[in-house]
Amino acid sequence: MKLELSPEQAFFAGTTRQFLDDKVPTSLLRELRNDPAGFDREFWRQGADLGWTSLLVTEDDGGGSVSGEGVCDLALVAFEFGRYAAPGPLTTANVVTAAVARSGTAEQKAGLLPDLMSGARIGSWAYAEPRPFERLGTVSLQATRRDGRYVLSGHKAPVESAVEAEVFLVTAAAEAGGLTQFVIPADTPGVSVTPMRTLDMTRRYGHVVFDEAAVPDSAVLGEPGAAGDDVERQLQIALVIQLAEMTGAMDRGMEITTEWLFNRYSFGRPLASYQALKHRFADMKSYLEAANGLADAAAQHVQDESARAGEYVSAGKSFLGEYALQVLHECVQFHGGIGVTFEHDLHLYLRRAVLDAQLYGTVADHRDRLTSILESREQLHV
Amino acid sequence: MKLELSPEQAFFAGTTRQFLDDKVPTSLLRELRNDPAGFDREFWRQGADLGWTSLLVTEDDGGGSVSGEGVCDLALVAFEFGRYAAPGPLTTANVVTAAVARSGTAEQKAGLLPDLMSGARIGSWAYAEPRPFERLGTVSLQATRRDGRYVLSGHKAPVESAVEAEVFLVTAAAEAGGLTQFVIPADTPGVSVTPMRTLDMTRRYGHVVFDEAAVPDSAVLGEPGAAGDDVERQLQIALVIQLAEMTGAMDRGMEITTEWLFNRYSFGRPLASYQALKHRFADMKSYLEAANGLADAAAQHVQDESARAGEYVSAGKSFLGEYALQVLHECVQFHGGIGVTFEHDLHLYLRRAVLDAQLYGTVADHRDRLTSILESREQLHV
Amino acid sequence: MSDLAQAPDIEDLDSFRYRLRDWLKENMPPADPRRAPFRRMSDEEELALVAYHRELQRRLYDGGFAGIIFAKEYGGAGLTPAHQEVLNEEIVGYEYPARFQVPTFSPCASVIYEFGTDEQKRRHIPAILRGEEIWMQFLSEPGGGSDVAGAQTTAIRDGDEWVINGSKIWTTGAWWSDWGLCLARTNWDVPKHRGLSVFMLKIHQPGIDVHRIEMLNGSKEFCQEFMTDLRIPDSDRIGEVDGGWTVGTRWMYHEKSLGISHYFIRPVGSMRGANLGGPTPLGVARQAGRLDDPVARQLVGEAHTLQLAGQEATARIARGMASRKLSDQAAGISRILAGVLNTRLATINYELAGASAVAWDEQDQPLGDLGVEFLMRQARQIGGGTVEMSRNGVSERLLGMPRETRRDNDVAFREVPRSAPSR
Amino acid sequence: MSDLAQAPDIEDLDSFRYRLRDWLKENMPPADPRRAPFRRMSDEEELALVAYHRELQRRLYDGGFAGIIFAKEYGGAGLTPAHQEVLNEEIVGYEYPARFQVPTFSPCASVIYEFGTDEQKRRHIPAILRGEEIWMQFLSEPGGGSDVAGAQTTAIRDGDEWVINGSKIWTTGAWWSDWGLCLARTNWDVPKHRGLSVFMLKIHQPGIDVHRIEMLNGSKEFCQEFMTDLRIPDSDRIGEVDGGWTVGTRWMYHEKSLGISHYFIRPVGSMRGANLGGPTPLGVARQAGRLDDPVARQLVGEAHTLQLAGQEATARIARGMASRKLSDQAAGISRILAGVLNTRLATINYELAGASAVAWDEQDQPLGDLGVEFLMRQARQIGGGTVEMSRNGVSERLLGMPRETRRDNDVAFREVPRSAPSR
Repeated sequence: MKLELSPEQAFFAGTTRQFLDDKVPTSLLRELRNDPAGFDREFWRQGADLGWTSLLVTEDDGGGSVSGEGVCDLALVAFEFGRYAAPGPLTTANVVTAAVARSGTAEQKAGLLPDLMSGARIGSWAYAEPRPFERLGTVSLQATRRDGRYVLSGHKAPVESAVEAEVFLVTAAAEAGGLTQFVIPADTPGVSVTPMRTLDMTRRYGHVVFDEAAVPDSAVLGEPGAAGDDVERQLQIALVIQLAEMTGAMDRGMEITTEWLFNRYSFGRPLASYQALKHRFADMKSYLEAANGLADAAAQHVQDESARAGEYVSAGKSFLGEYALQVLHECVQFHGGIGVTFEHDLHLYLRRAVLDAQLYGTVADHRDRLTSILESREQLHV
Repeated sequence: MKLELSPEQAFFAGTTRQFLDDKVPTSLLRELRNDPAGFDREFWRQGADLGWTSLLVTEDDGGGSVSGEGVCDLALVAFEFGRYAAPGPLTTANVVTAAVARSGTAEQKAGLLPDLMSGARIGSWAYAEPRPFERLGTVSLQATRRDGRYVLSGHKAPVESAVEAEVFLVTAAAEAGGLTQFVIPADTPGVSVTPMRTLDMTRRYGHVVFDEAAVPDSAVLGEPGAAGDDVERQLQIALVIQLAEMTGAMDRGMEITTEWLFNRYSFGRPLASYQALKHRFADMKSYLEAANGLADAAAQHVQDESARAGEYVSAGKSFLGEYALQVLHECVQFHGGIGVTFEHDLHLYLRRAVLDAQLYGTVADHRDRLTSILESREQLHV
Repeated sequence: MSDLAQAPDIEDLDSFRYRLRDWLKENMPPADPRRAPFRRMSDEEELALVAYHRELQRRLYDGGFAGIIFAKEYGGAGLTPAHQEVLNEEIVGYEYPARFQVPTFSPCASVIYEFGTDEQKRRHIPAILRGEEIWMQFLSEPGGGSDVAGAQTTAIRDGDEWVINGSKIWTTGAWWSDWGLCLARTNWDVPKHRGLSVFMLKIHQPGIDVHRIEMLNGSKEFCQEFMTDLRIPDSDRIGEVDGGWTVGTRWMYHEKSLGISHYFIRPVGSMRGANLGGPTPLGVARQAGRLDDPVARQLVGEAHTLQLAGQEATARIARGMASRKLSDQAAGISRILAGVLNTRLATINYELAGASAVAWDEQDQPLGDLGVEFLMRQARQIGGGTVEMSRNGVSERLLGMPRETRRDNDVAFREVPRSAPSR
Repeated sequence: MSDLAQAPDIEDLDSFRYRLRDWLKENMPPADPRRAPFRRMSDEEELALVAYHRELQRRLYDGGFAGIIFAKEYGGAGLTPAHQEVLNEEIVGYEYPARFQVPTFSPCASVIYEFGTDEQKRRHIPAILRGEEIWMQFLSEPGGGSDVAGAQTTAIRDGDEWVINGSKIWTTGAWWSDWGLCLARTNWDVPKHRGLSVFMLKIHQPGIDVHRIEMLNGSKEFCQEFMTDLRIPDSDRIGEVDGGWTVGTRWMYHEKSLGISHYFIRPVGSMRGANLGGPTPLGVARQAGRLDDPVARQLVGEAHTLQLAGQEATARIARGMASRKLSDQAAGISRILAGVLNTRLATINYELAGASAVAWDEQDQPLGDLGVEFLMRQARQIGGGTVEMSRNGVSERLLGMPRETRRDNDVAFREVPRSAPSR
């Protein structure tokens, strides 16, 4: 998280922190593990009231950021989500809301934004696809034109909160190439959801099958066949949230472990006095600072819609997907046996970081993507 | 190196060690860096007298092992070569000698083995090829049948001691598929050698161009088009030598560093008393033991021509190519600035290990090859 | 000891081998290849398995093949380590009572065998060999970490009895076990190693509350025991009063030497560190549909490399220790490698599984399991003594580097700082 | 201090910026893009470059832009850190005297500026600002490792002079430099930090022998100096006799704070850890013909990740230190990351280069260079203070963990163990 926040941002982050502190103690997270939704709708609506779902929507459309930089503000919320391993579809809901706000028609905005921002309805992005189309950016779900409507056929998984969601933003391959996106009700005939299993305590995912699901033209979001830029933007927003969340999870894990190292004695000395642990902890602290630096820089580039936004989110994912997990595993190691029990809190943050690491592109996906980005940039400069 | 040697093996290894101790002090290695051959022929002949080049040849053919297990005996020599970063074409000379002994006609054996074993002539294996054919196992050099002879066209690099060698063992692609090998004089018309640069102090490499070099049928080693098994065997022997040599280099690096850690004081305490270093050193010691275990097991499997020989040499290379370098770099780190000076000995062993790591297949090559081996073994068992 | 194999009154190895081979064929069921070593079981399945293994142990006993190196007077076979090696070879391919070789036979039975009185040995060793007594180590304590000699569980003498209060943790399956070997503090006014004693205690009795610990992967194999005014007779004390660390030192030796011990059945090829017991990385890559992905192939090759490295290192160290070329402290190397390499293997499996490691369809449960095992990966560097303790041991005791400063050696245990001063 | 920028007698930043911008355009040559920061040079090339940079420094001085925050009475511009930041921004794209910003301006000139007498400052600061004096740190000693306060170079008082004997090492380019700032022991009978003094000495004079050290990659940038009965006047002592560690503490501070210092020119984007200064991993992959190899693409992506991570971490820490949100000790984090990440980058380049990293045709020299740099990779974790010292600093001074036991604090330096007892 940024070292310097404006007073408004500090207040906003503090409010979210206080709210999460009150509403989602770790004992509740443990209870929620068997909850089908993983979060309480009223909790989500209250979070929405704090602004969690309207930061990327302009004031004209009924939203509003705290600092004038909604993506950076959202990253503050995501950081706290990581620190609390908080429930709720922060990522996917914001992606859908931002997408509608960015490319929706006046009618779409009017019909969707109020409910999405208030939390009355939850939108989820149906983007990733199951094997063999699991590599980042692969879209095989087909949108075929038939009888004046679009017919959607294919699979999307994992889709966050797919069972809970009332609205899906579907990214599909257009017949003539390119991508087309649709915003559709989750109960559209031909669309069915099977819950998946997950290692997170509170996030839930579903496998959504589109079996010749027919949708009207009014469901198209943006230009048919030309949604590539929108999809990239959505991906960047999702990644900014992931990066901040993983950084928050690291931060909290380090905090718990710092306390442990100082208070815990072995052979009459605090663990914090053992040089082997001190040195490893110094490295962990260094990685945490790098994570903060990268996550903040990525948020800023995405906020600015800079030419390097795609590069930064991928570098961030490539870094955090490796180092956040390494640092959190080290935190576990420093705790010994107690660190791998269900009763201890550490795994809550580890789960969240591991979850984020594998979704919206794995580390390997993003390293390959980074190389492509570098190649295309070089071609520009030649 | 094996923990238990027979008295004969112990004596043999001791003789080689004493010889290297006398003949190749590190001061000499430094002088040899500008020597075009990198080693002295007389030194090599004396080493040959100790048995370095005849261990893989049967007594009937004038050779002889120490223990009845020539590959294991050779690994003992290679281990000492690593410990002394010794000069001389141990790998390539043994590969050629063993290949001729294994598949040569009576005439080829009679014509070549005595000189190869005595060191009077040096044989080198022209196997690896330069980009874009650098991946392990790629053979693009063509052997074409023309006018009752074979015509060789293509590139081989790096070829060890290519300038010094009097004899080349050339691995070529046969016209009808498969591999054909040739043993030819280095001065065969159409064969030219350009010296390459290298980071080792004493090993030298050359780029050998075969420009329609015509060779007689009598130069064919083994069955034309059916040399695949011979080539695999040669590769395995080369790798056994590399593994033992890298293990020896690690062993010596650790030895130097152990002494340093005990004798060197910082803030009034020996470096060996700092837990951060102790822990890293314990890991290094563990990797050294694993390296010894893998290198020995690989030698035994190759000695036994076991079905798992290919698997073991590749696993050994995949392990040592990563961990030998990591351990030696840690040795450097523990030394601080002095460890990266030319004057210090550590880099001599590091150079040797780094050289071995990249030749006869990189770590990446061998990991891929291991996967193929596992796949084909699984198919056998299904 | 191996000379004994040549002694006239001891059966020669070949004869033993053939007799055993025939007996196994007749009496022991072939190994079930579907039985994954670390498969998650329901409580009912686990209890059934334990009962089955008690029965297998009883068969071995009845056949004269239980406790190969234990003396005949205590129900053993009275043979040599070499005979145990033969059994370890011949039993490959058969079911055997794997569930309680460790810690029942070692460290527990071996400690009783070394330090117990004749009466104590007659009471427990034959019962153990018949499969009637399954033992646990009451050793680690909550808050004790790696410092087992810092036990705070306290035993106070009351006539012919001892009254024990305290808590032990990380006992595997105490809920279905019978007896515990317990290290307790009998004197707080002397330095820590000089105030300990060792006791044998029945686990299921008033005064002991057994609590099952849930691990983050859902496993409940470990237990914690709370002892409250537990009374046991002085006749269940092993070794001298306050001399428990003499026992404890050997106890620790047995625990670290499981890889070369002859007190129990260790089928050839089953050594610690040899493999994860889970799916092969090649199998994972196939299930994840990534066998054609060069990046995945690198991971598969690396994983196989590490498996062979762990296996060959462990074998080398076991050979070296057995032949005395390596000191017993070399066991720490195997432990470090098992921890470090298996941690990396768990990571590779997680990477191969991709998104299915974190959110999966029902039919991809094996990939999802890999995600959960990744969460648990550090258990490989914690369980059975942390790698950090092994790194201390290897650097200090094997390589002779100066020992860490300890603040607990020369003061009464009562005075040793045990947590941060309250602020 | 930044308030000064508003003071009436100090030029405002915008005015300064435009005046500087115009002046640079007129007077300084544009940066040569082919000039790789770490390119190997012949001695002749190096001497020519140093002469060129002395000339560039003189131009800055003549233009009134040398020593921005040094007082006017010592030849400086008498401006503020904010003005230096402006210069750091505006000078991007121009040649500048990069060769001796560090250590001449900091730590050397900044130490002289803080601790020198008026006379000492008048003698050296203007000469430094004119490019006439290039300074080196005579700090590290052979055998001294990370413990600079353990200096054994000895200065003995002889009337108005000091007689210096000993050896210093790791001075960059002492063979073409003019002066050295030297930490020496003036008292062996007090604890180590209380018997040091600091001296200024001309490098090229009788009594000093400068020896160039060959690194394993062939570089001879570092030197070692042997001082034998070197006599210097007491007027060249900086700070109190035996009070050298007071000076030394600030000296170390300046050395660790190079990333945020305003004593010298640090063009924006040139921060330590930002990049290797060598070929990009993408370029290496292309030269090695491996851009289509998915395994190589992973390495390229990883390398770029680490470069950005180092860059953003360094920038964050510099911002945090400048705004006092982070303590000065956070500089250790940048140093750890620069070491660890650059080591990995060197490894990636080596892996991308494949066999050509170890045996190469002449036209593949760039790939061969990567092999040699791989041999040198630990230099990134050693030079400028080892990462181990930074890990101590970060854990102890930034995070407040207990300090390592030292055996040299409370005894006469003479009594401190300096090597293993002879056997």
